[in-house]
Amino acid sequence: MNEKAVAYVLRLGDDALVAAQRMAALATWAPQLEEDVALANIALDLLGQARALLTYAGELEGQGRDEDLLAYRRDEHEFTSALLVEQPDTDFAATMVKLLFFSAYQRLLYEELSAGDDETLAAIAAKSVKEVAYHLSHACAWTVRLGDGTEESKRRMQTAVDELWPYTHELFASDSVWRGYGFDPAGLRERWLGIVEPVLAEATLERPVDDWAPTGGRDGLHTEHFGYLVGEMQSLHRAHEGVSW
Amino acid sequence: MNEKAVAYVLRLGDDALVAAQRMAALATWAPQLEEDVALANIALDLLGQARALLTYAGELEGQGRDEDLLAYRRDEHEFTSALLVEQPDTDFAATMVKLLFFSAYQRLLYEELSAGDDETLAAIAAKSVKEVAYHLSHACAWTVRLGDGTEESKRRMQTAVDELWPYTHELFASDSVWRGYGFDPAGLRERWLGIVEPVLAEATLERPVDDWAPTGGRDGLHTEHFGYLVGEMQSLHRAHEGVSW
Amino acid sequence: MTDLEQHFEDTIAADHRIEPRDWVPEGYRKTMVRQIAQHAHSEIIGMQPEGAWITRAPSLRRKAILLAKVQDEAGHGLYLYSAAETLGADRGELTEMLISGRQKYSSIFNYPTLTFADVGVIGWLVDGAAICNQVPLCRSSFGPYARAMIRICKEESFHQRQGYELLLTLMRGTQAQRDMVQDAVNRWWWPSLMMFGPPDEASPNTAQSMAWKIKRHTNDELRQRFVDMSVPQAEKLGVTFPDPLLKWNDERQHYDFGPIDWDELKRVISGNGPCNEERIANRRRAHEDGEWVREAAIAHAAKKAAVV
Amino acid sequence: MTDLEQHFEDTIAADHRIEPRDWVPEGYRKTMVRQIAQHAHSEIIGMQPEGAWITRAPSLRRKAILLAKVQDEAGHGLYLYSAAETLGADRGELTEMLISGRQKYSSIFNYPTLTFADVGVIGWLVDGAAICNQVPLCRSSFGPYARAMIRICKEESFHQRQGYELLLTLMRGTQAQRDMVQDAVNRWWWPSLMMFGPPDEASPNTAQSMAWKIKRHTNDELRQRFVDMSVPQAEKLGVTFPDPLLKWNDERQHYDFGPIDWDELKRVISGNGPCNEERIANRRRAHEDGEWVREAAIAHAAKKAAVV
Repeated sequence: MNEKAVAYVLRLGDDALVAAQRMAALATWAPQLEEDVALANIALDLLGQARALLTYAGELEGQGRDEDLLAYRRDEHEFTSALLVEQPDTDFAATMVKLLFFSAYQRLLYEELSAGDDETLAAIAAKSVKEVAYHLSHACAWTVRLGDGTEESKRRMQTAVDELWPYTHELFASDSVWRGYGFDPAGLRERWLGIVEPVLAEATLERPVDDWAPTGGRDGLHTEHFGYLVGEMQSLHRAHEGVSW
Repeated sequence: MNEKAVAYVLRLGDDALVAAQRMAALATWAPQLEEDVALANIALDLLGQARALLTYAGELEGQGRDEDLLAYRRDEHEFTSALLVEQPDTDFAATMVKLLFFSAYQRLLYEELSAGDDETLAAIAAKSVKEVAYHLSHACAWTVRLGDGTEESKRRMQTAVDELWPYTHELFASDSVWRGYGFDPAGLRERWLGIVEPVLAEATLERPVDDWAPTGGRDGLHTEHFGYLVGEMQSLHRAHEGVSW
Repeated sequence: MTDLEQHFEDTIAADHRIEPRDWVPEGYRKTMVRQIAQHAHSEIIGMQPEGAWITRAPSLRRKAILLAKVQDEAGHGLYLYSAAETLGADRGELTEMLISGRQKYSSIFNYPTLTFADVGVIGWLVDGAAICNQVPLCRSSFGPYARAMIRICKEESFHQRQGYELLLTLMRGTQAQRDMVQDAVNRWWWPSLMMFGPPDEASPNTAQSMAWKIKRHTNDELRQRFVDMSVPQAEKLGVTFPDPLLKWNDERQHYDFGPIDWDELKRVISGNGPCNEERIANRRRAHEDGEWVREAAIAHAAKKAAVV
Repeated sequence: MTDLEQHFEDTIAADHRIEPRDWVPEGYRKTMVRQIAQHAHSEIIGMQPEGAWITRAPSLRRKAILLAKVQDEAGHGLYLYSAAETLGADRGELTEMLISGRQKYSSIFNYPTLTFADVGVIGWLVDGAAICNQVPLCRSSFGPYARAMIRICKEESFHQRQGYELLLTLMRGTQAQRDMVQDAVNRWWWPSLMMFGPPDEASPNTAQSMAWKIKRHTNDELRQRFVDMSVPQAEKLGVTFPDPLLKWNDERQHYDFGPIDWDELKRVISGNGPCNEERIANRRRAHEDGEWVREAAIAHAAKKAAVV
């Protein structure tokens, strides 16, 4: 078993899973029906990525864990998703800013991985990069629309940008797992800024200063929100031991 | 095993448990510090009642289930609490109206049970009746204060009364379990109205007409809120099989 | 009869479709708008009972299936509101009618989804009943509605098969899972039968609707078809329906079934179902929470238009 | 020096207590109010990290213990605000200072409680550190504060024993439970050491506070006492502290320990701890949600007074 490969792929899978779980929870809550369809679509894409990645991580691990054992039978501290994706959707602004930051990251990382040596991972990444390109363009459009909309929408967007910005640093924090397999996202920060900064500028939003940079997610140390997310996600599965659904 | 006794005591225990779980979730959210202390106190009383009652139900059952197995290892449809106690605390008005309705019911029922033939149950009831008398007087005081306070508080209280009133009918709906053991609360409705109606009147609140009367809780058919409540309550316990805490 | 009226009558008589550009009698327009709007509302409200299980779905595959289904329902709502708009209705006004309780939606969605088996039973019975109702509507005299129904029915059939497949899986599982299915069937059977509406003798508008070819079968005909279709499916699944009077009538070549509690239907329709208030309140809250977003989108579009 | 000043100085010198009716220098009053208010705020904010586990406590006994503890903290907040009020402070204003971020609370509560073991470790280490800090405050020169501290210390000791007992139970449990404890200890050890405040050389107010006898020991003295007390407890428990430099110094008759990351403390105090925003936002929301209740209570009381 290539432990570093497992850890690497799990991070990608957990990111997608947690982002999907958050987005899926918004079903029926979008500000308009078209957006209900769009958000569900994005959640489905992310869920599909999570399933492919977790399945592959389980295969690499070779301990017989499939996507469901990995999603439903790990404890909170075993999930290595970034803190960004578990942040709550306090309003539609938070949802869109999170999607902007995360999909820009995913797009760059998947692009690199689609050209990588690991063929399975490359195939998953190649399929996913198209999906996240759509997520990104959707998030960009809303960011501009809401940043440069009304006074209230601008205020909400700026608040979301300010609150979520600190969590973006972790996406690019290198460590032995990132360096040990695939492509190290540490090198993507500049290109990521190259995507995000112009969107914020067009949206007449201020790009926050780089200051506080909380980490921990990659080592299983999450925020207090995460326990509730995992608890809810796993509640029914855990209530019935070893059955099929 | 006296099945009817088990079912009877479980209902009482589940009522107290679910009410305690709801009330305990409000810790740190009360409108003033004194009320944080009071609500925690009430939640502790209810939790104590639940523990005594569930322990006793487990003993009557004789299958080795203790308070924790009954609280943490049953599925939603096995809980026989009334629908009233699982209703969400949408605001402080809902909390107080729920407490008014429920504690008046508990007070009357515990009073009867404290004079009953089952000595264990009588002892639990005798201890509890003093506690719920305090809960009731607390709820009465707030009901009057908020019903006859500001326009907004009156509106909120009347909304809570209107929304929760239908669920009070179930408390007095007789069936074979209630008739089969202890004291049948069906006979308490008039006395319950004798407590509640004057409080509503003093609070300048309208007593709703008797119309819709949802039931189901006593047979394990709950509202959609209940799954979340049970899922959250059991999440940590279920994540670790057969360990001590 | 004017030329316009004559053209309308001829179109109906020839089984051709009425299109948005065609003149229609005011009664036809009103009936059609109401029917389509109620159908759209039902799709939107119908997202809630199942949507509540998305975050808790017990496998990732089931989560994906459920999410896709709820997404389809949003899509159905969209087509249907669009179809209503071709008759001059305004989507904002229809939404207002929904969240103020002035327009109804299918009262089946006022029942709670208590376990994950409910998701399967809704697919099987509720979508099944919807399909019985809707297949004839693919031949509705109003073109946009008929075309929307063709697409919707195709997707609903898919949902129904998925629901039934979930139930088959659960019935092959543990006793707890089988109990869950039977319990869900017990709760959803009678409400499903009520989905076809009041009995024919208490359904005064049916005649006009059938004359206009916006309805092709009576409520009781459709209900009987649904019962006849469902009983063998239940047998295959290994569940029973909670009706002691349900049995094959060799003479009628149909299943007989017990009397429906029409008082319950009335009670639920008039607002006293288990979840009426919640469903509407959730919808209202989502609408209100989204207000600043919709306003900002309009403001932004106006700015862009001004620049150009 | 005026008579009033002389009386104040004499009271302090004689180790007697200052009471609310006594004249005090403005500096003493201000320092005391700030100290008591920050302590009260810490109790209130401190309800949150543990309070979050009440609904998920894994046994009913632990649920009751935790709920009682959180209740005690609300009670402590109450006494302390009352003590501050005897110095002319207004509780409403103090609350305003807290939720606007102008007054601080113990920065330990800006760390998250990630597992149920955190509940035990908070009891053991955080309450333990609080007790080290607070026992000398039972002899504070300000009477109402000293008396509040006596009661609070008694309850805190009880909480500490309960926390330690929870950890003993977990350490006797499964490997997963033991890992949970060690992980929690790893996360809480350094923040607990920071609870004693900056090192003495960077603590300019200590001298005045000690002269006024509202502080009895320096930060570093108390920190050392806490370390010396905790190491044997950790050994008994079977956990280690995440400090490779921690070891007994026979000469000093104390444990040596590694350097503290004072930058982290500054960062967390200045607002960039993991949970600062959330803690304040939750408090603010609770306060705002309760506004209509407090207003109504006042309005009702006014009506009653008018009638009499």
